[in-house]
Amino acid sequence: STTPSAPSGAPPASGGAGAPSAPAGPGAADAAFPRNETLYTSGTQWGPPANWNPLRTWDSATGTKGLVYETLFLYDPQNDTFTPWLAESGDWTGEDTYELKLRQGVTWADGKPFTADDVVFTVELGKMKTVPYANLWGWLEKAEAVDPATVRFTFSKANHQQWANWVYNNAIVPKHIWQGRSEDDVMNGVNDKPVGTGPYTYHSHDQDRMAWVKRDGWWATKALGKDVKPKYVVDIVNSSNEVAMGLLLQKGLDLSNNFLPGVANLVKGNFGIQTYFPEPPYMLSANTAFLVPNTKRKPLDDPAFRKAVAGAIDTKKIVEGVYGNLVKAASPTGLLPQWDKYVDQAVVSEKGFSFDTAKARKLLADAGYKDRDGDGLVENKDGSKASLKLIVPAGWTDWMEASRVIAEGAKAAGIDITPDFPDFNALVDQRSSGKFDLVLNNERQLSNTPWMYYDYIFQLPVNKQQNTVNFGRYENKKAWDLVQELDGKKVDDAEGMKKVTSEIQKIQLDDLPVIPLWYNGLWAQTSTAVWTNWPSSAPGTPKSPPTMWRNWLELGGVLTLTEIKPVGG
Amino acid sequence: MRRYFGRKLLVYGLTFLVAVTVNWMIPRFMPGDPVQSMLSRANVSQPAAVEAMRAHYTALFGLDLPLWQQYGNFWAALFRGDLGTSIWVFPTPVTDLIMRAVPYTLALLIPSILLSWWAGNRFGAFAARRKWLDNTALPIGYVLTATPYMWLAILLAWGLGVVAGIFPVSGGYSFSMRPNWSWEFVGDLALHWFLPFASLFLVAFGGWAIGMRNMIIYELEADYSTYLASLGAPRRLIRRYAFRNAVLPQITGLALQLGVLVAGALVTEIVFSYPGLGHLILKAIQNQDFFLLQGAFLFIVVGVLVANFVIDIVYVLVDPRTRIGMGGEAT
Amino acid sequence: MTAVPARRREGLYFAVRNGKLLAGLAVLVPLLLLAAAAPLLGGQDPNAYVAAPASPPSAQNWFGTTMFGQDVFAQFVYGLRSTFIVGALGGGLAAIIGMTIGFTAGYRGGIVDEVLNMLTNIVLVLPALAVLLIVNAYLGVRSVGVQALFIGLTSWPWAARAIRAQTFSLRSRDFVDLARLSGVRTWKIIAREIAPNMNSYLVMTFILLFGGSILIAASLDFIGLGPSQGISLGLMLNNAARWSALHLGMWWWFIPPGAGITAIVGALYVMNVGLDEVFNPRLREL
Amino acid sequence: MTLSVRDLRVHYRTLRGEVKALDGVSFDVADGEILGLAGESGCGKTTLGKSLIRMDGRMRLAGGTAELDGQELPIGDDRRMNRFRFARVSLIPQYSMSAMNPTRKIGKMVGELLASRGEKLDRAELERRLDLVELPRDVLGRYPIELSGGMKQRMVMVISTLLDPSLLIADEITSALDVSTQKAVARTLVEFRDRGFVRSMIFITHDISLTYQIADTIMIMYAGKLAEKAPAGVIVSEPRHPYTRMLISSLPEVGVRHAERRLSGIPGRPPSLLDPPTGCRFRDRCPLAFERCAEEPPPIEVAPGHHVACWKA
Amino acid sequence: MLSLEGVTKTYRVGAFGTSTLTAVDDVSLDLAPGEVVSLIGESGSGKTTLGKTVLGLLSPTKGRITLDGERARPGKAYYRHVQGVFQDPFSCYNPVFKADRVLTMIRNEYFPGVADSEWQGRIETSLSDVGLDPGQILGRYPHQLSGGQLQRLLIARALLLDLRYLVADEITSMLDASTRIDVLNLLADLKARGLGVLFVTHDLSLGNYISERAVVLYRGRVVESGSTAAVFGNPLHPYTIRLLSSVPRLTSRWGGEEDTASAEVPEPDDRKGASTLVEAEPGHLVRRTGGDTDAGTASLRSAR
Ligand SMILES: Nc1ncnc2c1ncn2[C@@H]1O[C@H](COP(=O)(O)OP(=O)(O)OP(=O)(O)O)[C@@H](O)[C@H]1O
Ligand SMILES: Nc1ncnc2c1ncn2[C@@H]1O[C@H](COP(=O)(O)OP(=O)(O)OP(=O)(O)O)[C@@H](O)[C@H]1O
Ligand SMILES: [Mg+2]
Ligand SMILES: [Mg+2]
Repeated sequence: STTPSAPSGAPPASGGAGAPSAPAGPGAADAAFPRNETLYTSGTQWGPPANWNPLRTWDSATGTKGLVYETLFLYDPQNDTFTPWLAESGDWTGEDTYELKLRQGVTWADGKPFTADDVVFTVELGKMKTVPYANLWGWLEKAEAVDPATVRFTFSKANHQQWANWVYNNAIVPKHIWQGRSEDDVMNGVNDKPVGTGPYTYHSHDQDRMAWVKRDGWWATKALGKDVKPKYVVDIVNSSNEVAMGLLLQKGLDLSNNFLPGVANLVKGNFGIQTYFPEPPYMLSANTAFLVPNTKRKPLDDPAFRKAVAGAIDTKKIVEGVYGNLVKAASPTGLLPQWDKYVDQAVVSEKGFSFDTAKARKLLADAGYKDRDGDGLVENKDGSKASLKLIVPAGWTDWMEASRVIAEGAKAAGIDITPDFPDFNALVDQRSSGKFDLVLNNERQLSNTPWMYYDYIFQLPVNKQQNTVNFGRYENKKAWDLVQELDGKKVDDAEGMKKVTSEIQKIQLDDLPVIPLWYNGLWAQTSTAVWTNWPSSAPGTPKSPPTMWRNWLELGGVLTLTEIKPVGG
Repeated sequence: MRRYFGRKLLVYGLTFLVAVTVNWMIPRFMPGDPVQSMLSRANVSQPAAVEAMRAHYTALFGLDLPLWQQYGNFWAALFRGDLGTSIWVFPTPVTDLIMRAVPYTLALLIPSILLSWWAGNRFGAFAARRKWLDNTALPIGYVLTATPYMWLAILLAWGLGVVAGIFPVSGGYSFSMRPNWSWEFVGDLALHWFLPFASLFLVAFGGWAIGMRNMIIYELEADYSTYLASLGAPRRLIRRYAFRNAVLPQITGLALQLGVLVAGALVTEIVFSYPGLGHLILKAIQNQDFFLLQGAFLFIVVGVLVANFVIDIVYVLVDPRTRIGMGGEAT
Repeated sequence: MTAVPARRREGLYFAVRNGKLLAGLAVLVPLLLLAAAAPLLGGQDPNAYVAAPASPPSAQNWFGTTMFGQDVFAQFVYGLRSTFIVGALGGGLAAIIGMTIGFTAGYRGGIVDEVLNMLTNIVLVLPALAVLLIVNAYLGVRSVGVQALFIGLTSWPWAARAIRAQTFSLRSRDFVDLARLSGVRTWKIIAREIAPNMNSYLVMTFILLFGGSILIAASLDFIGLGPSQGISLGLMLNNAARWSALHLGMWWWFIPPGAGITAIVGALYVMNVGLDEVFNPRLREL
Repeated sequence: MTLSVRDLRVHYRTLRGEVKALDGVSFDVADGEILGLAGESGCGKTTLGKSLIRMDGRMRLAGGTAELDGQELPIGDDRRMNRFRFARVSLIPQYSMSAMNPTRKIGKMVGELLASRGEKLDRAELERRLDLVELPRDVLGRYPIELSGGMKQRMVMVISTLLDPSLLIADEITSALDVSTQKAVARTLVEFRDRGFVRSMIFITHDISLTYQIADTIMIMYAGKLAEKAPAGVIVSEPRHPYTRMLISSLPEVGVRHAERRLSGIPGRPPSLLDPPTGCRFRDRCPLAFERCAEEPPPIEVAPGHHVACWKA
Repeated sequence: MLSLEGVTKTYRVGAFGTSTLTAVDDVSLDLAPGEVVSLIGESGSGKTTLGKTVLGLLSPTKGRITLDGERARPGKAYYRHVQGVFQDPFSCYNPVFKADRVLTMIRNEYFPGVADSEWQGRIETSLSDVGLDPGQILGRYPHQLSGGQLQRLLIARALLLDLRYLVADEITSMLDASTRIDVLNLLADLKARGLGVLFVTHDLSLGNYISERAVVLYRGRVVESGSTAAVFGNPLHPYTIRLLSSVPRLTSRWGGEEDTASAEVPEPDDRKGASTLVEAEPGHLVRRTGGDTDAGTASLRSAR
């Protein structure tokens, strides 16, 4: 038969063929995905799809959160607006209470209605210590379903910024399916029959691909008039960027979210490949790459020295040489362009740094760093050698190249930096235990609030192991207090926020606990062979992020799927 | 005979022991904590949450036990066929991942080994026949064996794949396909299989051809060949005998080359992103998934050992000299 | 009656007339010179960004440039260097281990032989590259030297076997007994009586180990387990593949390194056959 | 006349020039005759044997002819010679131990060898011959490695004579054997001749005493040339060539004791065949040498069937 | 006096050392100075094994070897007095080096202090003792010398030491008839100088030529021993008889079948305790197996 069988929430039983491992889809007829109904993407999934557990945001199959499970809000970083999604609205009804109105008529893929119980259940999962948002319960007192469409949250401390982040970042899971699961199951379960509220459901997977199929009756079609266009989304597991490039050129890939150096040539050439901007930087910015100095080590404990380092780095050379202009040099604050409004330009122009070898030399000399042994490199103030290692994970070639540029610039300014490429494990070890001099890092992504970055830079206390924040072990109580103050600012209080950020930026630029280098791109290259109307900077095109990256669907990635159009369709 | 196999088994057993132990030891004595790097990938913002997860996963992977106990558990699990859980593809069991990759690797290895062995030997024997053939075929053989597997693979991928567009250059089957037993799908599989196969085949082919050519020259100089020639036997018969005898050392050669061929398959798979073990190993390395790396490595070791053992048996079966020597009937 | 002094002279006679040997040298020597002259030809740093990225071969950049604007020719000559170094160190180490074990096992025989044989067999059936992968993957320091060390430690078994067999047959020659009757000590007998008789064989073993090490090193580099500093031919291939040189049509990036490896290893193999013909009267062509 | 060799010259090509291993040798072998070929090492015995059946790659026929049963043997032409091998001229090699394909059962090998020559295997005859050399019949179903050295040698003898050749060449087939086995082998050869498995035979050895036991005629060679050829008894009892004489007198016989009779060898060494001296090649070592010896002495028949190449003979 | 007392040597054989082979079985033998004892036997009878055991190149599985009543310990001291020369002169020289290296080796190990000129003198003496012209020998490669010269050089090498016993293992079998006799004569001359020689051979006529006593070895065991005259003139053991009758001689041709009957040799496997060496005549020992009575011997004797 040629009629595609109705997709169901449950993965179909494997069709006895026993061919390369993947459970075969329903019916023999759809041996191949019809090209014009399928969206091929890549650049998200770094390993074979192994779980569909939305709590495992870092390694669940792409789209588990976003295509299957949905969040309460979407956040649009370009315009700094929250789009109600599963929620219809959310308001602070008091100093410490927040009330959420849920959308009506939303059903889970198995037909059960979505209710306030599901939201409460999901939030309460955080009471399990190993659930990533367990810390929420450090300042949340209780979550209760006032009625099936209303949830009320009572906080012990109103961290507005964090909460705003939470509501668009976490997927709601169905209580009727998840309740009774053990902590181990919740955290480590495969959840191989994901039942969500989103537009897609599981179709099939293999080692090198994840296929989703559109499901009927997605609430947004009726409620918002939005409809995802591709019937199938096949997300190709990255084996290498090279494969992605090959597929893209052969029109086998519609959206590549891989970092494809050299893509500038393809955009300029006649290959039918676009990026968001038709000219440098080609990509939207997604995160900031920082050079993190270990502020507990000599001579990096000296802000003057750190400033000299900052001034010695030829960021432009990295941007052009290593990245072929696919990225942008970062501003001295490191805040992404989307957060420009939180940057106090006055502070920046007064205290900011820029690439200037001579100035770096002068800074060093002024601070008392001299070259005593005549090797062209300065020593510590006590005369001992100041040879610093910059660690970058082995195999991360672009960073390896970048670190060479950094070292080169530093040498020119008289600072002895050698790049070193330990394995990732070893690097993580050194980084978290503070046994390093300099390290490159870009782990914080774009979000609704610059608080995210400041939390990353200034968080206290400094522990024995610094796992995800403040790798440089920078201790400044005042700054951390300011960061916490920022957390308490209302999301819509832009002025209030800016006042705090301006204070923070002063400290930041005086002390340089981290040195922002460049903004990594939101790698996206699109092909118009099958799907058109991709988001771009051109007028009249959608402005949602053209990405399938994990945690980006709720930043508007899912909207992109509703905007694209089949060629000729 | 019993003693012979007893001794072989002892060697294999010891090798296995050594391999397992090395395999178990290295990740545990190397810098870095796999759980920690797994969590650093998880990118969880709150240090407190990270700590909890860390304790949880350390216990989950059994890394909190004393070393001797971990070693014991490792062996016990091994005998249950349990190679642990992958970190990279959490929570898939390592055995699952390997079993999924193995068919692809075998589909490359078995035909390329057997065919290259067969064709290389034939060709080598054929080349040794005439001077001009020898002089043209030999250099080709040498260039082929000297070619790094991945380079030949890259050249083929570039020439036949990217430029000519005849063959796909990556993956096991098209992304538009879904596995089933239709001609279309099988054809697609074959199309993806061909280039990696060809590059493995060609490199190995050159080696066998040269080995055979050198071997057969020795055999043609052997006393029995001279005797036959003196009795006026036609070249054909002499060559046939020489070929048969020259093939025997090539069987042992096969055992010796097995490791190299497997290695060749690994890098070839990487070039073509062919979803076999090599690809898996590369990913395991890139993602610091040492449970997977261990599993894949053990699997290869066991595979090579088993293949070696099979070759040993085959050799005994085909060469009367070993068989009789072992029986002790004659000295 | 085989006589070596005459053989030596004959050896030379045949050596200078042996096409294979000469052809091998004709390929190898220029490459060796290139490698030696790397700093002259390739500038100080092969990884420096010197020109427009991704440009095809030109008068300035004979082999074109990489994606990042590094000179491929400079990388090539420096890569040759590390390739030769890995070959020499890895092959040399393997030869030393192989010789030590082979000589000892072959000469001493008995239980020593049994044990060494067992060891040899164990290392032999271990798939070397897989072991190297494992070890290398966890190795903190990655340099040409460490790489060569591990290659040397795993690739000696066949050499040990071959040398053992040769030693075994030489040991039963009467001149060894005669040396013992002269009160010469064991290691001296091995070094002064047995080894000189295997000179050509040892040279050939070394050549093969040399070539083998280069290939193994290239594979490791290609997987990304190569030296983390500097450049090697395998690393160039790795970079080229990684940065889609294939799809971008940057053939000048991936052809030279592979061709370099093939040329070196091929030349070594061909030389080996040439040497075999020189030293083995049965193979000499008139 | 079975074999008639005239002025045979065979050279080896070497780097330093041509080694004139056979430099004009003429002799005849009659029907039913066993010709013993003896002489010092390097005098060209093996070369002679090889040149009559199969020259190796380095040998070059520099001149001379060989006739077998009145028919010219194309000894310089490897292709054409093939027809004669085995059927007309056959060989028992010195390397009997390794002469059979180690990986083929003997019977099968024999069958294939015969088939390749277009002959049919007469199994009954083969078995009769195996009985004669006291080999069990089941050797045909065995691999060579399963046979002892003596058995292999006998097997090769049977194979080589299977087509009843006119001429059999046996080169040093007994030198590795101890006396009792040597005797058995030598006797078998005579038996083969007596039974007509071979018509005539050239038996090459450096052991004159052994040759004397089975040969009808003995030919002594020296440095690539014939020194003396005569019936066995004559060579031993009345040698005419000084070389033969000295050679025979240097043999310690059983019963001769040093204390009683001190034997002496021939001083000096044979000349190099690369660039042999003109004239009599034994001149330098010969106690009887005189001016004439500077000229090459032609072999002359001093008595019926007794040829000597010496001016003093 | 160099004595062997019940020397036994067992090899492990079979492809994987599965079985053992007794190459030399309970051999006792005395060698006095100035005496040549020939050790006669067919191929594989254990002659070389015995010779090497005496030289300490193999260690006996059982039994012992004494030199002047003291247990022989292979090493410099022992080799100063006991030396060997082997069958294949070409393989005794390392083909890579000049032939006179065998002499240099002696100097390095035994006489490191001796001055050059004195050493030169010693070499010349010992070379002339073996009838070699130093000018023709020194500085040459082995392949440039004849087999006879090489064998003599080896003997000269041994003479550089304080040599008292020499094991000569088939030293003439690779030589031409004419050279062979010269080497034999040399051995005989050395005997006259008080050297004890163990002359290993499979050629009975050679043993007969130079030795006082003969020992016949069969499959590792002594089957007959005694003065040369007695063993060759009046062989008692069937094996000796067969050997003698198989020797090709220039004086007589082999007859018809008459001697094959005597070729029946007791199977070696019957190593019954009853098999012992008995003294048939004074100083003439012969091995008798259990069933081999006097009558048997008599019949054998009459068969001759
Ligand atoms: N392949 C060869 N190349 C060069 N010279 C050779 C070759 N074979 C033999 N000769 C030379 O030819 C001459 C005759 O050799 P041949 O083997 O016929 O002697 P032979 O009488 O059989 O000696 P032997 O008793 O040692 O077997 C010798 O001087 C020998 O050195
Ligand atoms: N290294 C060894 N390993 C095993 N068996 C051996 C070894 N050496 C000799 N033999 C066996 O021991 C027996 C005696 O050998 P040996 O060499 O002493 O005999 P031989 O009398 O010297 O013979 P030949 O006259 O051939 O030199 C033979 O059967 C031989 O095969
Ligand atoms: Mg010969
Ligand atoms: Mg011997």
